[in-house]
Amino acid sequence: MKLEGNDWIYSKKVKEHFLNPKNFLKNKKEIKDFDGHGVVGNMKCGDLMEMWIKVKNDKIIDVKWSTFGCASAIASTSILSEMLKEKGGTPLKKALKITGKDITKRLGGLPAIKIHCSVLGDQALRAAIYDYAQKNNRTDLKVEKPLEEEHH
Amino acid sequence: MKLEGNDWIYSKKVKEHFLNPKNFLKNKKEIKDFDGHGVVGNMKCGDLMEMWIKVKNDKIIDVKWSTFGCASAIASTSILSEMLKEKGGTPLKKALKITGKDITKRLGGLPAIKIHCSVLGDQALRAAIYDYAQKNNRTDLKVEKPLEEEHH
Amino acid sequence: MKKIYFDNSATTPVRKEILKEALPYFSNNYANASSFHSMGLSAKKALNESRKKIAKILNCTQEEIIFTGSGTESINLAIKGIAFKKMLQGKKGTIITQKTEHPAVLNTLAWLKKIGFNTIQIGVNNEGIISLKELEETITNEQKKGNEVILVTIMYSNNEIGTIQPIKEIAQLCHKHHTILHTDACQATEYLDIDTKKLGVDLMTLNGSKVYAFKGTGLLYKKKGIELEPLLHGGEQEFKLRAGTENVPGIVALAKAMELAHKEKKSESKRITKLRDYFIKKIEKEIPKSYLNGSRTKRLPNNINISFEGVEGESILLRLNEKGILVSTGSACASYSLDPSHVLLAIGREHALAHGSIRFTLGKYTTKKEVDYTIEKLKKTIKFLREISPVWRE
Amino acid sequence: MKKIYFDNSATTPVRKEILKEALPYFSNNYANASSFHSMGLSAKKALNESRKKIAKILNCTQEEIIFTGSGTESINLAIKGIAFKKMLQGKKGTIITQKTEHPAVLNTLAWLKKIGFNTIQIGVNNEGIISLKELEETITNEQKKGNEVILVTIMYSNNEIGTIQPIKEIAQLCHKHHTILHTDACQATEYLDIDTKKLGVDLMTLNGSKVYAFKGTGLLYKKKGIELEPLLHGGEQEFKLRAGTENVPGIVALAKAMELAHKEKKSESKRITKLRDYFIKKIEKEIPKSYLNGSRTKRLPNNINISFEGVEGESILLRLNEKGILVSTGSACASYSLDPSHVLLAIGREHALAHGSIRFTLGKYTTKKEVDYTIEKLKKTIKFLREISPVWRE
Ligand SMILES: Cc1ncc(COP(=O)(O)O)c(C=O)c1O
Ligand SMILES: Cc1ncc(COP(=O)(O)O)c(C=O)c1O
Repeated sequence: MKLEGNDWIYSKKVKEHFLNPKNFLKNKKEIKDFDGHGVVGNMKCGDLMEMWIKVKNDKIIDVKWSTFGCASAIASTSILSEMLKEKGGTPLKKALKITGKDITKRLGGLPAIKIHCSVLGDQALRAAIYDYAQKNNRTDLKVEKPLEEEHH
Repeated sequence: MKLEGNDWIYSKKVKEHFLNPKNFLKNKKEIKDFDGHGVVGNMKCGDLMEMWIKVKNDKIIDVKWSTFGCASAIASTSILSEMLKEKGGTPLKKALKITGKDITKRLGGLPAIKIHCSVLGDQALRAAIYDYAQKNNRTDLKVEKPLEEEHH
Repeated sequence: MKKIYFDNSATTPVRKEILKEALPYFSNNYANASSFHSMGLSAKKALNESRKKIAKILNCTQEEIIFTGSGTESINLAIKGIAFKKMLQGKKGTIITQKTEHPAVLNTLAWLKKIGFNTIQIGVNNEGIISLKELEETITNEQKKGNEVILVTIMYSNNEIGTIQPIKEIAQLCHKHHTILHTDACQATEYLDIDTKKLGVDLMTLNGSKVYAFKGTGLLYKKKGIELEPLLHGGEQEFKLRAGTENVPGIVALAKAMELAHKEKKSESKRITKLRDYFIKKIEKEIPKSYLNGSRTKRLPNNINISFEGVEGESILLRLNEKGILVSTGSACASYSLDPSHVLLAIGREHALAHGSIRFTLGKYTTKKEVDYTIEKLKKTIKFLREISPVWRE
Repeated sequence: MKKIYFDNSATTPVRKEILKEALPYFSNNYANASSFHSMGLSAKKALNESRKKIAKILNCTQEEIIFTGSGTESINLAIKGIAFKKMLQGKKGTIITQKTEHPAVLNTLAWLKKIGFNTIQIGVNNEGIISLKELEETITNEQKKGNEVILVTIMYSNNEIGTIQPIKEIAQLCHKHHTILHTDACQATEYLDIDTKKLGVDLMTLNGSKVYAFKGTGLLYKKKGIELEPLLHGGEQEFKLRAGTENVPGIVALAKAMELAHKEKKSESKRITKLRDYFIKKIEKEIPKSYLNGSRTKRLPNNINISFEGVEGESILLRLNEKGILVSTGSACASYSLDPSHVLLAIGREHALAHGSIRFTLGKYTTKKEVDYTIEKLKKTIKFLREISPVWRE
């Protein structure tokens, strides 16, 4: 009964972020400090994500999130928030280019059946940027309106 | 791995007679001393029995046999020969009444699937008595002619 | 880290006494039970004695027991055995079941539907129990339409939520309407009465992997007079109903397991029920918005299935796993599929709660200390996950 | 008394190294391989690693291996899997086999015949080998009649007489005529090349009980692209082709067994072949009118099947048994049925000799000393039984 390496279905990175998620919203009162807000997923599918972004000089400088979902959903939102905040923040245009694939890669991969979960992170981000763009009349950002009921 | 009792498919009695059969024909020359001869079974079915009887004063006083067949076939012929010879021999009329059941009983029973074998013994005996009756014009014995090809 | 195993309904460890009983048949007394030499006969004897022991427990004859390779196989044999028999007579017919059955039943029926049988699933109430009235109406409706009801298959107790069906009454009802009842008793063997005469069932499936015996073993009880087509054709083993070299060690282990279960049933059921009720009470007290799934009374002694509002099952499972606590969930995320438990949906749980369910199945080796430790860790886990959840509003 | 086991083709003892490898999965690492917690994942890992090992040996991908519960089940899955697939498309068709197959093949085909498939058995020569020409004619004849040949199933090597069929050539022939080949390789695993690419087979059955692994285990190799209906419906295990809780210890044991067999194949085959040829030569020299059944060259290294004129097999078997020598026979008397071996009849043996056959199947633990002792006892046994036989005339 040799258990080589870890006996997790997920990568070490996923495990790390799932067990110690970063940047999640601890206090509902913090919301008012943020400039954009997105929600994707639904309870029927078992995944729901909310994301808040703070923008300064066209750069995302802070991120908070809440997630209902499995370990990979939680870890992928957590690592996305870290990605966005590193090196002093992420320009909005660059943030819009982040894909599910990028997140998955940063996580060190995901089991095939779980790939769909990581896709929610970039969608929540896009929804938050859309919200920011709407509020600030930033049609130049060319971000699409998120779908109401997001099935995956 | 407790093996209670013996690990044979057959009774102790069958085992005994099979391993140490009694009264089989050792020497073909002996045949001439006998008064009746019967053969039943066939090679297709895997059982063939030959029996010789010596008759004196309407009594079978000696028996010899040869058998090709499984353990129960050998044991049943052997025990039948013993049955016939005990107490100084068996009157012909009494011998004709011996059934497969009697033999099986004396053997301490047989596995269900094997019962058919023991039936050959009494048939071989009947064939030998028929032969004796034919040779000695003993129609009073009322023994039927054995079937040519005995399938069972 | 020592593991706390709360997944006994998924499978049980092999009990030492059971392994010990079977071990000589691996490498010492290993012959084929169909061989005629002494070692073969000794294997046959072990087989026959196992069958005799089990027959006594099931209160049936030895010829009514068919050893198979799993619960799934027994179920497939029972259902397809009846269906193929009809098919060979040039008939088909209706098979009735209910919504919370194990996939082995549901998918077997789905397949029979593809080849032309009529299949009906009746629903359950919010405890997971079928309505006898609905079952009766379903049977008689079919019969009125001229459709022969060739089989009713209703599980004895559910593997996810532990709900116990009124099998005795169901059997009586089936017989009243001249139809046959198969019951899947895989989860019942350890704790419930499996006397086939008392239950009145015609076919009953059991397996070894849930009763501290071996994986890959099972049996089908088949009442005398019920006729089945074999599923595995070949040699003449198992009264010509199930071909293949007999798995003597597996069968010896199954017999020993059933014997032990039988002997300890009363005391173990009592002990485990008490522990279960303590566990449920504690959770409900310590963790707000936790909802027990299934019935409070018609429930397997060892089953706790509970949904936590605002959190997802796989997350709970994996965080408990980090604390050495092994559980199962009805969440889609932990099923290698994408749908939440069909059982939880059948009892009317909304998707959110179905996704947030955890099953603790207690066993022989469960202690109160383990339960206490688990409650403590569970409390913290739920609290944390609710903190990061967008749907939890205190 | 120490037993001399010459019944390795009926089943083998579990080898110590193999039991050791599997033992931790009984009571320590015992979880259900579909469970999501760490113990479940570790079971899954053991499963996957076993599959990987076997895939390497069979020279195939992991997805091409379906674990089952026996050789019989694999055979039923292969044949009925193909047949039911056709049936669901509203078609039937012809399945071709040959006369010396194991009952698992013959009785599966007999059953499919009952439900409307066309089945054909071609004959064999007196060595037990089929004629490629006859097979080709049979296929093309069917095709000319407009009957689709949906499957050819020919065993790799025979369990009674050890005859090896030219599987590679048979596979080529089947593919030339666009039909599929299944081969029953249960007896071949230990000694012959089972590289699926080299053989070119589409489906191949193996089992554990003949290779020093566990009874109740087996696998089916299924080439990518070949489509089967499952036989056991239920959970989603084994790529949705074979439902039921995975028998992890059994699978681990099977993988270890195949690994050992693979490693030792060359040396063991050589050793056993030598012993076999010595055994045969000795018998033929010491016992007059003894006739080897099967082929002298196209023969499994471990198989000796020989008929003794004038004596019946069960009698030989039981008298050898008394000397601690365990063998098998093609005699009707030792088969729980009443017909002599269909294999011996198929190679043209008359009934008398078919009834008088004894099979010695050598194995891993067979020694020359055992062979010598056996020959001595065999000689005496035959002599004695011939003395009491009415058909023996010296
Ligand atoms: C209720 C029920 N039925 C059937 C089965 C199938 O049994 P097995 O996995 O032995 O095939 C199980 C367990 O998996 C079960 O819990
Ligand atoms: C050639 C052959 N095929 C199939 C089988 C059936 O295998 P099992 O007994 O594992 O079902 C056997 C052994 O019994 C065999 O020798």
